[in-house]
Amino acid sequence: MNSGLLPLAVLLTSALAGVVIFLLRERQHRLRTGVNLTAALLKLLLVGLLLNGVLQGREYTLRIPFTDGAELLLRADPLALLFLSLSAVLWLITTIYAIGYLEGAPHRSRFFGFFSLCVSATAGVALAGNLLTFLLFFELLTLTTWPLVVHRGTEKALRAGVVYLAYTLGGGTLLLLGTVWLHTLVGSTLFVPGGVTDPGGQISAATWQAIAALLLLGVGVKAALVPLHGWLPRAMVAPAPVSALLHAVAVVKAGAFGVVRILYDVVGIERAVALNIAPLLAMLAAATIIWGSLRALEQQNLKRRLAFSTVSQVSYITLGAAMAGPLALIGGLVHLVHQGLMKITLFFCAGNLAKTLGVHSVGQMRGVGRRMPLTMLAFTLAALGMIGLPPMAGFVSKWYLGLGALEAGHGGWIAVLALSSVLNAAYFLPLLYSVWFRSPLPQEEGEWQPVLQRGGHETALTLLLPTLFVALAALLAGLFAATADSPLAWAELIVRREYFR
Amino acid sequence: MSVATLLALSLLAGGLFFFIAGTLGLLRFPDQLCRIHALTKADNVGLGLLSGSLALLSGSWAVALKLLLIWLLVMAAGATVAQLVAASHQAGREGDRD
Amino acid sequence: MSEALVVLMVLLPLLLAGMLLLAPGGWRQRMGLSATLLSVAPLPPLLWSVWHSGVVEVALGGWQPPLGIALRADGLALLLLTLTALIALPLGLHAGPWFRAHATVGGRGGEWFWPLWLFLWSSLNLLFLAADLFNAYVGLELGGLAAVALVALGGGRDALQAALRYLLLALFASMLYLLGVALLYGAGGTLDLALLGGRLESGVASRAALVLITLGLSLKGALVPFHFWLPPAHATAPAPVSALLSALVVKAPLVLLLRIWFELFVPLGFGAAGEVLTLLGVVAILWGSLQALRQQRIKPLVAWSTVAQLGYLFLVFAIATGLAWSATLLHLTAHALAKAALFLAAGNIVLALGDDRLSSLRGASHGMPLTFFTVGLAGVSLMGLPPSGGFVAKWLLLQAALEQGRWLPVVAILAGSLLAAAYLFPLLRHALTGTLKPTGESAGRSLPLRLELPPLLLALLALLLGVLASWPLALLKPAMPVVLS
Amino acid sequence: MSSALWFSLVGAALVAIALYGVFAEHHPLRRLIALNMMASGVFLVLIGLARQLPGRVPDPVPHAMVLTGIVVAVSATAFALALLRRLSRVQQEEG
Amino acid sequence: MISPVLLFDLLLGLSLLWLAWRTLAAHTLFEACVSFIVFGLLMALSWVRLDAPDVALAEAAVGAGLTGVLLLGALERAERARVEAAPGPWWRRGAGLSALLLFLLLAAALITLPPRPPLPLQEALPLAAAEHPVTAVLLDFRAWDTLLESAVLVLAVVAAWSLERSVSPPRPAPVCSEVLRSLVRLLLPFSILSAGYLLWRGGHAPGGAFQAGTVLAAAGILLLLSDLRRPFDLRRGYWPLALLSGLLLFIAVALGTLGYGGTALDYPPGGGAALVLLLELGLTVTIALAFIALFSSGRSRGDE
Repeated sequence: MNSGLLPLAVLLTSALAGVVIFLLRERQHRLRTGVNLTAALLKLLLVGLLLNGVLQGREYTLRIPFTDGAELLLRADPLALLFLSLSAVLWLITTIYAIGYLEGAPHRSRFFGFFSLCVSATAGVALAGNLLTFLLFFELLTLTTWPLVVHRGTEKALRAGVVYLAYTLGGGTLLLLGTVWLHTLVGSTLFVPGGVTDPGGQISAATWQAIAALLLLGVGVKAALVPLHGWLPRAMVAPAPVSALLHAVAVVKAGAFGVVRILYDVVGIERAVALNIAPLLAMLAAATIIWGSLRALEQQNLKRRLAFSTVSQVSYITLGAAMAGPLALIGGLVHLVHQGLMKITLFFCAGNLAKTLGVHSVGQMRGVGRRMPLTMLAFTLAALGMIGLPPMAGFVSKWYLGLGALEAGHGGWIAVLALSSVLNAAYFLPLLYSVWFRSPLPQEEGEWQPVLQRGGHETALTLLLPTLFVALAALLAGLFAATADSPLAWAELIVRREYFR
Repeated sequence: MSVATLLALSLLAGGLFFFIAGTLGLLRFPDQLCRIHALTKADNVGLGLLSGSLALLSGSWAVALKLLLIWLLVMAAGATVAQLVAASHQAGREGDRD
Repeated sequence: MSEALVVLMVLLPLLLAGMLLLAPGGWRQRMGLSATLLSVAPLPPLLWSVWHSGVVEVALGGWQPPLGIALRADGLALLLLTLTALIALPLGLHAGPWFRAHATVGGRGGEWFWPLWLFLWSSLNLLFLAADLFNAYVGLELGGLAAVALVALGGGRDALQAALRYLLLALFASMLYLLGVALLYGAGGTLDLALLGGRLESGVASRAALVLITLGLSLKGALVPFHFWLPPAHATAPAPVSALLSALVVKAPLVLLLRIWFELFVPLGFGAAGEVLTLLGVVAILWGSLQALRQQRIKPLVAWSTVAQLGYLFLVFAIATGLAWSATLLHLTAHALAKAALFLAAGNIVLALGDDRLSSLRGASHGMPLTFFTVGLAGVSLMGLPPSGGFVAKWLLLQAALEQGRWLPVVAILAGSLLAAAYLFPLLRHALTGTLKPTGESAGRSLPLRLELPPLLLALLALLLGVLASWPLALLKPAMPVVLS
Repeated sequence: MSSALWFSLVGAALVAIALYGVFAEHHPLRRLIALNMMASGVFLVLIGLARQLPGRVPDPVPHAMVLTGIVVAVSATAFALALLRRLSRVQQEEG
Repeated sequence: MISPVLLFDLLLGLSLLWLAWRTLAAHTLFEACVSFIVFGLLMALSWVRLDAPDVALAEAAVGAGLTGVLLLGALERAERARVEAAPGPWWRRGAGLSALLLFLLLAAALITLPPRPPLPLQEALPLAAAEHPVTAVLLDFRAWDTLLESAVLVLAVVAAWSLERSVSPPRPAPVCSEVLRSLVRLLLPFSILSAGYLLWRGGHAPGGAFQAGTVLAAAGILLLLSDLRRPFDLRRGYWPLALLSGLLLFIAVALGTLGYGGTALDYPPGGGAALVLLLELGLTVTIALAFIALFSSGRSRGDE
């Protein structure tokens, strides 16, 4: 039975940490940081244990009775581990970053409380063994991230919060309807690698399409597919660690992860292709990729540009999954990790710029490389990765996606991938050029803050080190992709073991 | 038809006559005081005759005594109420509340 | 032994109410709480014995029905008795300080709250346990009078006006119900619910009884066309009273209707009439939520939310499956806990701010963080979001509706929870914006912990229900009407 | 057409008239009187049912129900009147 | 040829309906109250016709008498209460239509009522604690109902008391003429005697706690009206205990029998009649005091 307790322990570490932090008073900084970091490290350790346990093929399942007809199921399968390890690692780093970023800000107990609860919800989403558990934690994710979005309490933040709730609760309702409908027809919503078994065959094609549509749209809100992505740019009003969390670690990734789960473990990829659900989804993903990149081009605010870039980047994962080929799926899954690493670096850099120099818009970034070389180095690395240039991680996932497109024989997807890389270049390269090769604007126009010197470093260490660490991780993930314990290897293991034997 | 029932029936008829007279008085008399007057007087006598005839018909002393008791009570209550209504009417007329 | 416990559940509150009345006014407030604690005493052993040895039947006066009156403590009754006790304890903790705080504001209700509340509690317990229809009538009257008196404790002009209208309609509804019972007695020769089942055949008399009893109990249960008395009554009543009314009092007639409907009318073949009730339930969900959206003040908003949430409880009549039945009762329990928490929290807010307009909520959460956290938790359960009890109930209700392919209730349930998010949002959004009012000090005076903890406890119970949903469902399973299982 | 059935029908008619009275009137006192009449109507129906029993002695259970009903009706009426009195005094004070 | 008795019933029924309509359509509130009292008396008459003497007694005393007194007592205040707008014509037509529908439904149900199985009364009555069937049902078979009904009565009093904000003694009666005082002096002993008689008689013939209690209440109210004794406030001193005596006694008996025999209100063999009389006594006191309290509540400070 102890094998069942490990997933629960992973879940509870951050949940209990959240509750404890809620009870701490505002001025107990050291205690709060201590609780935060120990919880993050403990969680990392537990995830490590899970990782090599699953590697050796051990089963980790935990059943909790929900109602007599249905039960909650936590199961650590390789796909879950991919997302779980990403969120555990990035949670630790983002916590360190947030501690530095929110120095002296009000309501930090509340912030870190919801922050930890949000990560435990993400862990729940990853470890969910059936659609009901997935839905439960998916909705919990909404509840725990909404307070973070409106954390500042300004009128703008509240309006963003309203939009965020409207979208996510709407999505949640669609997901609920799809789940209940499936549960009523089949009696259980267990994730089964070839798709839910439908013994009696009572589910007609049309019903399957309706259920798949409901589930995918429900999850699509968080995966920021085109018509449903409206909340993401507006949620930029939240402080930088929250944007990092929302875009790189938790919410958007949960959406993409959900798409993969539903396509492969609920509908089943053969049925999805047969009922042309997958092709439709692929088209929607392609449209999102192009649309996201185009909108990113015209954004002047740095964080909004990164937000739209996330909209398009996440759809790579959806596209990879929807192309229904082993290579494409590997590309999609590994992009889940790589995009996480690269995007979080970009947000950390944006946060540093905003925090230390008060730089928000793209125009103000001229020549900032001289002022903050290390941050800008990380920024450059991540940007190149986003475009997909070797040796960054981005290249690896785009490479596999390209192979997948070839394998599936769709000329169109390759064109989309190429076009999007060009567009990425279009909105990142000018930025890099102006950062390194343009001289900074004269003092009064550029409104740079007076130089915030912290013992000779360009910005606070707690802001700088996390940025460098994730940039390095993105580089290493690209360089050592071929080795045994890289994200790519894990993605291949998932695909070979679970979906395409 | 023994003598007793004959007597009872005649008493009954008398009682009925007085009740009708009282009701006619209630409807015909113009003034409130006259109407109270008619009601209490005629109905009391009517009730007396009625209870007498019923006592005869029932043939048992216990019932007869109870009927007598009822008659006395109604008379007492009727008189008091008539006096109260007249008093409030009188007070009313002086205060022109009507 | 357990027969004695069943009778004690009804008699103990009555006895304690009587004793409280003999105590002088000042003493009542102190003894009130201990009386509430004492009244809960017979529940745990009774729950234990019903959980293990099934239904407990009590033939009062030693006479078996059809002559005597019977009390039946089955799973359904025990769930509701436990729910009443679970709400009574925190409410008792909150009412004391709340009325004392109001005593300074001019109200003198605290002295009379406790006896009236114990009378109400006794009538609720009776209604849940009653197996005799006329006995239920007396219970409805006892409960109705006590509820109206509690509403009138508000003291203001609109509280009294709402109380009077509530009383007149409650009396009218009881008369309709009694007329229905009279017809059933005329046709079946007994007043006992179980015996009536076998003796009735579907004629005009039992059909008329169906119409009358359903009309009467729907009016007392505030189903949509008859809901207009509820918002003014629940909004103007003192906070602990509104919590009681919305959570328990307005539900007791519905539980009685459920029992009569599924033990008597459906076996007679009148199940088809359930479509009307379900349709009205759907209208109730939508109409109640839309009205709640339009409210500018806190308590009317929460009162209209009750009208909407009651709509969920009427969906079962057309679906008529065991799953829908247990889902409805689970929803009843979850809503009771969450709504009681929300009304107590609303009472705290109004007490601290001095006025209950939504616009004056800005920055109010600074003085009372726990109260607004309770509003958040209660909101989660009312919206039916996980991990609350509301979510489990919504899940089961959707499943029951989908099993029969009834799309109208499905859409109503989903729309209802989205609308709930919409009308609860104005309350929630201030829960987290700690920004102070422009004048710098926090909007209202901060509240003592004694006032803030009980609502939080209730909200946590609502969430706990979500996790432990399998217990109440197991308790309900043996009590499911024969026609449904 | 036994007299018991006739009185039951009269009771039914009373209930109908009272229902009209409760909803068509607007003064609470009139509605209260209508409610009391409705109660009498219901009790008439109840006792009418009692008499239809074939046996000589009428069925006592409806009698007991009506007795209880009368006392309950009068207590409710008394409280309603007290409430009305209180309401009109408060209306007068608040002007 | 219609037998005279049936003709009388027909006339009585029609006059009941006509009077009900007149009461509702009365021009002034006073007229409505008075015609309601007359309606109550006619109802009492119809109970006699329906072979229900107990109910006739109760109706005359409680239904017509007491309710009428309460209505007239509240008349002054009620006329001044500001009332919401009168319901519109459509609302009245709807009410009329639904009234008609209800009547048709009821009439159909009553006419087609199937004969019902009789209650097993013959075997149970000899075992009951009282010979008179109605009292047996009220205080033995369905004693639980009566217990709760006394709770309703006490609750009504408590509710009426909870309405008054300030606690001041009831104010002396407005009109106190000597004639009334003399009548009250005459009636008082007589009514106490007849109340006792009614109470005792309840065991084996129509009568019992309700009727006795109401007669006592009437005596009490007359006492209040005639101002023979300075007005007593039922909220003070031992009065609340007396008021609650019926209810508390009933609960005590219920708990006692529960302890003794295991089922509540199951009278021990032989002791039944005594217990019933005890309960009836308690009930009479509670009913009398409750009605007096209900009459005098709200008339405390300068009501008029």
